[in-house]
Amino acid sequence: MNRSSVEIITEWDIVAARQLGRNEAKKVGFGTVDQARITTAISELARNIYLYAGKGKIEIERVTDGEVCGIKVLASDDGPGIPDLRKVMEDGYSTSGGLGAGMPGVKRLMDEFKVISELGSGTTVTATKWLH
Amino acid sequence: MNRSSVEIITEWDIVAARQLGRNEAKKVGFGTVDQARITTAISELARNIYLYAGKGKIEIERVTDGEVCGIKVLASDDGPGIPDLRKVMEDGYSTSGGLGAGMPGVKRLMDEFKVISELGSGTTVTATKWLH
Amino acid sequence: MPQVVGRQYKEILKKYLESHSEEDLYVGQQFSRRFIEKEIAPEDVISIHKSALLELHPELQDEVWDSLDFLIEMMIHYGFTLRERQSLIRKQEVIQMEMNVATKVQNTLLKTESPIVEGLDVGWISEPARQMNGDYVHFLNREHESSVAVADVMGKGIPAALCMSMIKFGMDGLPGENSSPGNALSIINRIVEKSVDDSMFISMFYGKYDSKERIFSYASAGHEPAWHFNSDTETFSELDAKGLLLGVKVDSAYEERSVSMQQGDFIVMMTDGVTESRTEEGFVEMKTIQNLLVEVKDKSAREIAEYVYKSLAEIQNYKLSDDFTIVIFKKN
Amino acid sequence: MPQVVGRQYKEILKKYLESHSEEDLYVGQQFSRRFIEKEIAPEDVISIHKSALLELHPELQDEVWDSLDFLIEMMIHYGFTLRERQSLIRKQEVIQMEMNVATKVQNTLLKTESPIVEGLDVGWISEPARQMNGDYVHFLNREHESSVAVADVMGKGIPAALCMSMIKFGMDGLPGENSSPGNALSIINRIVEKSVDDSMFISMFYGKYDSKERIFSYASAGHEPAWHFNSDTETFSELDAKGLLLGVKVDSAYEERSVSMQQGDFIVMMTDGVTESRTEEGFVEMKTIQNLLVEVKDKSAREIAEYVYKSLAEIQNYKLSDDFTIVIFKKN
Ligand SMILES: [Mn+2]
Ligand SMILES: [Mn+2]
Ligand SMILES: [Mn+2]
Ligand SMILES: [Mn+2]
Repeated sequence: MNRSSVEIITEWDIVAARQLGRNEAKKVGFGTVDQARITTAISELARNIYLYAGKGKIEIERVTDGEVCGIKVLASDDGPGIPDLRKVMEDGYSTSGGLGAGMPGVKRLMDEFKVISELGSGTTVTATKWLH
Repeated sequence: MNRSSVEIITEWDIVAARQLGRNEAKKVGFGTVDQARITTAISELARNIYLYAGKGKIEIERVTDGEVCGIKVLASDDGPGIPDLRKVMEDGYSTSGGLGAGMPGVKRLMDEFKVISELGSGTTVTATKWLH
Repeated sequence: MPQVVGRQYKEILKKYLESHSEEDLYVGQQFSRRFIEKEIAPEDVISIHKSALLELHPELQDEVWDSLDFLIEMMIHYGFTLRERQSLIRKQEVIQMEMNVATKVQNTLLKTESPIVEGLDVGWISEPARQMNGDYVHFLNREHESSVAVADVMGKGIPAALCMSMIKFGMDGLPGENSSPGNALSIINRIVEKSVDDSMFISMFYGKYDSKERIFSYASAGHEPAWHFNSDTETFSELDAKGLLLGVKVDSAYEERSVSMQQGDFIVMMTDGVTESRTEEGFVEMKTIQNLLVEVKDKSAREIAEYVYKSLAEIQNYKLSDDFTIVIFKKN
Repeated sequence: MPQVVGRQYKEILKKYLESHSEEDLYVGQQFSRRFIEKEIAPEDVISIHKSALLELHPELQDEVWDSLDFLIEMMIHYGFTLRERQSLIRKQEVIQMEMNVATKVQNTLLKTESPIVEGLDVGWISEPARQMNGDYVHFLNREHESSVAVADVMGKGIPAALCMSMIKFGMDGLPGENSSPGNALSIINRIVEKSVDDSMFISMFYGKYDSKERIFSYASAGHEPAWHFNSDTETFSELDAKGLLLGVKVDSAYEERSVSMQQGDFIVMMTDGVTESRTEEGFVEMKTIQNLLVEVKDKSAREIAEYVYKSLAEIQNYKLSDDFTIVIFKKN
């Protein structure tokens, strides 16, 4: 199986999503530190869903690009959306507000990062890390 | 003895100053982390002397303020002085330039900090840490 | 360091060492985040870790404790970077507040009013992509003549804002006899060259409508060409004139050209934020923009400008990638 | 992570575990500083540490390795703060560059020239404490009248700079019939009030010398009083007038007062950077400054201004704590 997912409804689902991510990262061949980074990124995304969207989904996919393997994380929800994406992605803001490392943190933990958000209809984050 | 000092001429003297500072800090009763912080501050000051002033002196004094004990570090040299103190004390500058944590670092590691510098006649730094 | 932090840490570590569960790691990380909020340095974390481990497993060899002491030493400089980050964040917050005030001042400062000249209908819109607008429009009215400068300051932020005040000074100080577009650009160029860093350039289109002669004359300092809409043929022709960007060379000369306007004709002056409107599929084609203009050619100048803005903003999902400015001079 | 880093780390750790020497800790810290320059995160450091210890002491219990894994997990968020710091430093560098350009633009923009009026000798100096000057002097010449505004913008930085452009606009736009100091301040107050944030205030002294009547009239918007030096009695009297800071209330009224000037008399207008000059012993007394003025009372206005500045800068060890501005109107 190339793709697996966890529904995020309760805080325990965050732990399940982390566990799934760590297992997959280990299978792909990531070292301890990168396993921890990927797991933390998933944890942040899942926590954002749990705290601000109420419910959503974390999907994890093993990907390849030519000879390079990697892991792709998809976080999606039908929550309220992010009003000012530019501000949320700016350094210093999201963290100082107590929202946690949030989006800029996830972006830094992974290699590729994309967020699409529409007010009233939800947010989708895609983040990929490659095995260097 | 309340006050001891180390002349800074070679890089080995930096190590001697560190050792003196750590011993004194231990005697005063600082914990491992604070011992390391005081030692690092001394190390930075001594290194600045070694790198930029050529020679100078590190003095270490046990101090008290009422019931509170502490340790006071004095770094002095007859070097060229610091042309723009304000800039040197600003965050982000001194570190990015490769000069190391430098002055703002020392200031943060200690509780009290004062620097006097005159172009052509040298620099004196006084930094104190109290046992909380 | 409150003792309670150490006790909690020990509990979490103990559970993890027994069960190796993901849940303990999650709890641990949440806990570490609060450490950061409380400005607990990484060297403190190692020290807390050491104390916890010492209580849980006092039987471990000396190498363990010594190696942790070494690790504390290695972390001291990291601790400094953490505190530096806090201070940089505070500084950034101050600058953000300053920028908010500056934006408000700038808006008042650069207020300009559409000219009222016989037979000419003027409409315009200028929308910033970010907080401060790097495009600038300034009108000047003199008897039967109505002039406009449309500028794009390369580089954004604070110097751009000050630069615009300078352009406004320059224009307000233009002597009447030098009000021809070419001369105006030469004079403004000299002011800009003198006062601005070499790394900062301004492109400017200067247009003047003479209501007696019904002639639109213009000059350009490396700016986007304007378009002349001919109401007879319903076609557009480009209005471009030779001239370097402002601020490059002190004695730049600016070619001046002119075109006569018939009823229903209009001139479209703009910045590259209009012509380089970008969607996910790439740039919006010039033809698309001209088609929009034709659709509303019989409306007022203001309605034309607003229609183009709204249409192009919608195509771009209301996320402008550059400041957007369009000025319409319509002969009626 | 280059393997060589891990090998070097292992060597240093090995030596430390054998000798516990301060030298190894010094070498280790120098090494950790290079880690930071290379943006090696703290979680990487723990991982390097674990690998090194594992090679040196593979016999250690499982609890050691597990506890280090836990520590890696605890450090991930710290790693993020390190990278964030890098990005904040880069941002700050950009802003510094912007400020440099902005200062240059501002200096050109706010250039003002001493008035030439019969029987009046004018001298002045304005020195910023930091990069951008928050004090502002602007002269205005009209036939036989010569006016000056001396202002101190509370709050510094970008909005202050823009604010001054605004004052300059305001003054250049003053209609001739309203050029009395009280009216001038009312008009400028209205402009400021309209465009500036509530948190930003400007104090201003407005003085006008009428060479026909030989009268100096003045008004003040919460500014430092000026001094009138009487050459007969060699004494100073304070020139103060009632009025709120600019920007507080839209319809503030400004009291206007006047004094007649005899030959050798001079008026000293200044900002609080002069009167609140600070040394290690405390503020410089007013009397001290007035004595300085008397010492050079027979010199030109420019020499008087420069003498006061140099003397007070010296007392303060050339470290101004506030922007310093002094303007002398001398009757000759
Ligand atoms: Mn621009
Ligand atoms: Mn543009
Ligand atoms: Mn001020
Ligand atoms: Mn002041």
